[in-house]
Amino acid sequence: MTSPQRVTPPPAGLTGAQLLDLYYWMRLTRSLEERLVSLHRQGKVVGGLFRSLGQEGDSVGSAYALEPGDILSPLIRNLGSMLVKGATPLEVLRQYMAKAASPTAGRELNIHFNDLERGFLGQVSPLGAMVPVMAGIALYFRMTRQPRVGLVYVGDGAMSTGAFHEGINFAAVQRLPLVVVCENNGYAYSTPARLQTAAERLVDKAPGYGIAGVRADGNDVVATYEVTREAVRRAREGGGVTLVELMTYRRKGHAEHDDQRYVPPGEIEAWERNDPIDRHLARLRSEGWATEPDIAAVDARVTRELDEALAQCLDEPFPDASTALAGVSADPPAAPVEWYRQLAEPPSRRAAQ
Amino acid sequence: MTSPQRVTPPPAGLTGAQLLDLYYWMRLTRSLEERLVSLHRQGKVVGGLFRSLGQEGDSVGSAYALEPGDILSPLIRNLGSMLVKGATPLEVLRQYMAKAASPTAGRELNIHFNDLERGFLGQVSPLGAMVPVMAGIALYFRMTRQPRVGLVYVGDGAMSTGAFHEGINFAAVQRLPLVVVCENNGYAYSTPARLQTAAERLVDKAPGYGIAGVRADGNDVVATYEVTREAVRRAREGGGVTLVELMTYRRKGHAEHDDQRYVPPGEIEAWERNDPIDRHLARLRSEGWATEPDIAAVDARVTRELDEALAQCLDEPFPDASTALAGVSADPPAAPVEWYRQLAEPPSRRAAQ
Amino acid sequence: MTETTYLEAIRQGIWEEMERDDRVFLIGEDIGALGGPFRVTEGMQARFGAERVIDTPISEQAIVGAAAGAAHMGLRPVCEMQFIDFIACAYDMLTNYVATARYRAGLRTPLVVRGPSGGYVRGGPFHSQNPEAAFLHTPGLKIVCPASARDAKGLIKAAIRDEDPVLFLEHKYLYRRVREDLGDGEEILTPIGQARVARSGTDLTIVTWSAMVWKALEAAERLAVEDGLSVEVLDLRSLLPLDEAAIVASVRKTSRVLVAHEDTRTGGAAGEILARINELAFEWLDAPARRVAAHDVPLPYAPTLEDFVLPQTDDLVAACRWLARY
Amino acid sequence: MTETTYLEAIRQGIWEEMERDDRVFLIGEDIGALGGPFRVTEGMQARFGAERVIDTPISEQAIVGAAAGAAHMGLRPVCEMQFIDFIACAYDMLTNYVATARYRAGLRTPLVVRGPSGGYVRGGPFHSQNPEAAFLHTPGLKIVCPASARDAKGLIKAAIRDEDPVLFLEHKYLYRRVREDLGDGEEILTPIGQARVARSGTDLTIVTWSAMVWKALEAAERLAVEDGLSVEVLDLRSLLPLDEAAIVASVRKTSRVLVAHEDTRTGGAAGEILARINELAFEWLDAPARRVAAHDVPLPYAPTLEDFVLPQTDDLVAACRWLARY
Ligand SMILES: Cc1ncc(C[n+]2csc(CCOP(=O)(O)OP(=O)(O)O)c2C)c(N)n1
Ligand SMILES: Cc1ncc(C[n+]2csc(CCOP(=O)(O)OP(=O)(O)O)c2C)c(N)n1
Ligand SMILES: [Mg+2]
Ligand SMILES: [Mg+2]
Repeated sequence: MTSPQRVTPPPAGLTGAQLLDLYYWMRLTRSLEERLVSLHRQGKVVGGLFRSLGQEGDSVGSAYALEPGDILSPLIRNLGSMLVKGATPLEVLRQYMAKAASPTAGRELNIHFNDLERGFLGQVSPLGAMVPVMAGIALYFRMTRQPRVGLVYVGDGAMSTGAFHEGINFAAVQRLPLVVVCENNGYAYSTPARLQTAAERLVDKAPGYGIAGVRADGNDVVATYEVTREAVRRAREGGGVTLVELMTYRRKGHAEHDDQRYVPPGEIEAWERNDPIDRHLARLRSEGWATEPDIAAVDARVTRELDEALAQCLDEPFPDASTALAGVSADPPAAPVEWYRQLAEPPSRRAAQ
Repeated sequence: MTSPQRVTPPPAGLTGAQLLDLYYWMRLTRSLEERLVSLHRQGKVVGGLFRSLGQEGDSVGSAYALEPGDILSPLIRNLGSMLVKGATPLEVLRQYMAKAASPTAGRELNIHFNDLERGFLGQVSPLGAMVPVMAGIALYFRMTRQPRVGLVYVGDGAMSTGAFHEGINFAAVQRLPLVVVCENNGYAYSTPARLQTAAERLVDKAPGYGIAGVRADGNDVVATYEVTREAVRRAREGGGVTLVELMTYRRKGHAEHDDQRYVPPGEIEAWERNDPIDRHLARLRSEGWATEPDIAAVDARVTRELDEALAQCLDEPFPDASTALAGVSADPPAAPVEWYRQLAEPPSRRAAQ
Repeated sequence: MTETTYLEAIRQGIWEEMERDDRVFLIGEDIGALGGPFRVTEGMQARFGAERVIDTPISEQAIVGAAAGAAHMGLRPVCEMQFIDFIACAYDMLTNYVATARYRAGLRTPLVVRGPSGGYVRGGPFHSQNPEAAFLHTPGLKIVCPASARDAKGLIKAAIRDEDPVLFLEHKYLYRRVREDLGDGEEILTPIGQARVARSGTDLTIVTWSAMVWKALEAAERLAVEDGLSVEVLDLRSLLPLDEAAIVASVRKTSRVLVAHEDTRTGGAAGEILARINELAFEWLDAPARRVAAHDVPLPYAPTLEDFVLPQTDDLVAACRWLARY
Repeated sequence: MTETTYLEAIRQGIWEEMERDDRVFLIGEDIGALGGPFRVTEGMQARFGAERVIDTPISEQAIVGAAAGAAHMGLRPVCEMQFIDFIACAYDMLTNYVATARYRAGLRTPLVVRGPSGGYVRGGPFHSQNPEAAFLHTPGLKIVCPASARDAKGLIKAAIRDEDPVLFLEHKYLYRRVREDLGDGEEILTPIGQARVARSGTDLTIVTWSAMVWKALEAAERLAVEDGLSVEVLDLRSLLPLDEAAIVASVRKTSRVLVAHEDTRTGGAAGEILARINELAFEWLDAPARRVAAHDVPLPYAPTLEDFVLPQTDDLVAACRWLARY
């Protein structure tokens, strides 16, 4: 609780307000997940729940480096990135609880939703698929001469997929304005990084694609912001693709049900001492970039916002079954394809004669 | 036509006989393709014809580095590798002409055939697919504690496929006895290497997989042999995967019908002056490793062998239509699935009553 | 009056759409300087530039995935599979990502995946496939398979203008073998989802599509001459959506139906069509609906084998006679 | 007398085959220390070692491709897809490489690709799929889809011993919901390609497989009690090969047939089955064969939507009544 006289100038060209902002987004992310955990325990979350505990720094710091107009595509654990890009806790709560009012009207899970205006494109489950897709969005930016940038997250595991390879290679050849952020959190479900690749570092893949590569401490939100911003600048200026490897750690299981039996003892505890929020808070305080009242105000704001969001949607209904069939394609179904479920008499020849 | 007194000791631990042997395989490859060209002109080749003119050195040199018991999987242009591993001109001629007596009984094309005893596994058309498959063969070698090695060829184009990435990465993680030979011949069909990757050199992908990488002059059959042999040794001794990039050039079109409209003028001519057979012959002569009679004898042998093979199969029949349906699976078809083509009356209820 | 080949018709259709709508672009392997192995995109890179005619690495997932991303943003990509067989490499991308995008996430994804399909050309197992059945249980996708030069042009243009993803199956056997006068001036635009009566008849219906339409027409002609049979040939033109109404109308008229396709019989698209006929026209059937299709094997290379495995006009004639006799 | 779950039955089957044949090994994502997300391979790495229970990178093409290479050499790989939906990523490898290997090149490729399939578990569009129809036109492949714990054990063992590639579809809804006494001692081995009469009846036949068998049995029971109808339930157990003889025999007996599956209706496997019924039992049909299947949409996540889109027992009951009334 030291409130020092000396105030060192904020790093990375950030203002004090922005540094506090970073804290807000990380706190919002963590607190939102904590709400989801209790909803999950109460059986209100329809499907699985995926935590980013301890990874809020890399999500928030990297997404914070984007400008309005830029578009990112998250992984399951980039809740923080979605929030920074404008997705609301209300939307996220509704998605997890499959509410009628959710962005996908109850059709898709968790953060699998999108708003290209705000700048996020929710992923699909098959890993790696979003890399080619985001390359296509970057291609659109380039073809239409817009100074916009795409950012796509991949995990240490997803980098083993063919889709990742094809997508990043195509983007590299085309020198597209794309940033590929590898969240190296040590595990893919139960699989440790050493069973995912024999490479020293995931960023060592960059030269093989002829692109820039950089690695940073993903639990340092400012460092994450800094390297990502540099990659975003390069992309925007026509310098092509950068592979950004952010070192972090998945402190919770792959999903809520995962007991992490495969994690060596002590490993999680070690990383608890390297918590991105604690670290950022400590700096805010020690460097005098924020006062206790500032911080308390953020905490209060987060609590209030989540209380409001939850109150608003908790008792909302599931979508009505009658909404299940619409919107598979732009034009209405050609034939009355559903007669076979209804029990109308089938067309009768006798009748016809 | 100098026949010097001085004889320098043969390189790469090869004997003079082996150096002549390398010439034999390259010459056999080229002459066999020349026979295929005229057969193609006569309409005797049923499908397309793919040349390796100017690439005989990398195929022969790399395959020559393998031991009996090792298994390779070729690309469309690795005719030379197949021959070194024991595929016969007779088999190849029959394959191209779809003869009943061909190794696949007329079911598959060109060098898409295999003999795991002799040590070659013909590829399928979808590029990259053989990399995971050969990783599986290397996995078998390792699991059964056999000191055998797998070698798989990929083109500069095929390296862009997801299958390549997934296969080489899996092999690298498992440290399997696999050598991946990238034949960089400058083109994938009409696509130049610079549109295939932004990397300086394809071998730069090796660190990203945590494997050894080496690059050599593919038109120098001895250098090719040397680097491949080293990679094979590493694999056999448990050192894992090596990516070998062999620099060469595809002097003919992708297939016989390709007019190479996309090739810059002068490029082909430049590479004609870098012909692997001419270069090897010149060295054989200048270093005194082979005499004119030796060389003449090889040429005569090649001509004789091809004459014999062609004479034997030229007039052989296509497979009989009655052979078309057998062997889809080990056990015979469950139901008489072919009644619908025959015109027997269908089972009749009236009759049954 | 000049005749236009099926291939040239597709080329013209793409060209016209490129001219009228600068959101349209092409992406694929060797489609630029080469113009593709069959020259479908011949001259397009010279005319429209390398940014609208993009040569990619050998990466089908990247081609389809990047097209999807660009389509979300409002462009209209046309992807070429060098041979349609290789769409297998982008199966996940097309079925799971592209086809579901509108339903699950409200994303517009207007794109075309086109390429040469089909056999009778000694292409062997990996250059002869008819993949339609693999995509038939893919809500959100359209599957178009023209038989005539006119439809090839009218349907590729409609596919490019469609608001949803379209798998456009060109038959390589037809590329240079069928041609017709496409008139001049008036624009050809063929709505997707409407079958075409290629020959009308009263005794029997052959339901088919793509190259098989021509064999059906041959068979119908022979049956008319030799058996005095009046055979209707229905060219579906698209499988998704399936013109159920046209099928049912024809079957109710003739009461005898044969569904013919080039793909293997088991699991082929005829199954779905026979199911619909059974559901919607059961009482009209005077004989079991029959299928003529390829034998259940990968397509072999040798002419003797390929010709036996693939359905031929004789097979259609024989099956029709069987139905007529029934 | 202990009861064994469907999941435990599969686990036991794999375990027994691992014990009796050291050529058998497992390869997949997170199957080692974790034992897979559903614990099907629980304890196997501890028992058989990391060399026979291989955790791979997230690389479905590599899993299936490497399995194929090992199988050519005489090993017997069992691949796990973490969810069967992701077989889409190895579609090319399984259909073009693996399934064709014996026919085109005489290569033996005995391998199993297994994984959790199916819905009713709020898994959303990418963790609920039933992919059988996508593989139905794949000569050389077998598709097995057990409904009971006994069959799950007997069929996984038969699949591992089979000389050819088998796609083994486990239904995740059944994993812990169905259980039965598998006796002790006597080995359970179920031949692939033989359907099972799950309930015999005389008025009407329901042809189905996997989880839908249980709904069909519920429906049959209700129809017996409430309508006095005698409904036969035929559990196909495998789709490739398809037990045509059993289907035809039952249809000829009852003359009314319903084919029910969980996959979408259009392009679903029922089409092939209706086609065979029409070809082989047309004259025996006293009513059009009917299908009950999922609606033609990607499977949505919300319970209300999923329950509506997927076929329920009520749908089967209603369709049977319709058939009986006909
Ligand atoms: C193609 C594919 N294969 C398998 C899965 C199942 N799966 C879901 S998440 C996951 C692990 C992902 O690990 P990583 O990419 O490191 O991301 P993280 O969970 O660590 O953020 C796996 C294997 C999938 N979603 N897609
Ligand atoms: C997955 C896939 N996509 C496309 C093709 C079509 N195709 C056949 S050969 C070829 C070019 C291959 O180039 P490269 O890998 O460099 O081998 P090279 O012909 O130069 O020896 C292409 C695109 C294919 N066979 N497989
Ligand atoms: Mg991870
Ligand atoms: Mg090449």
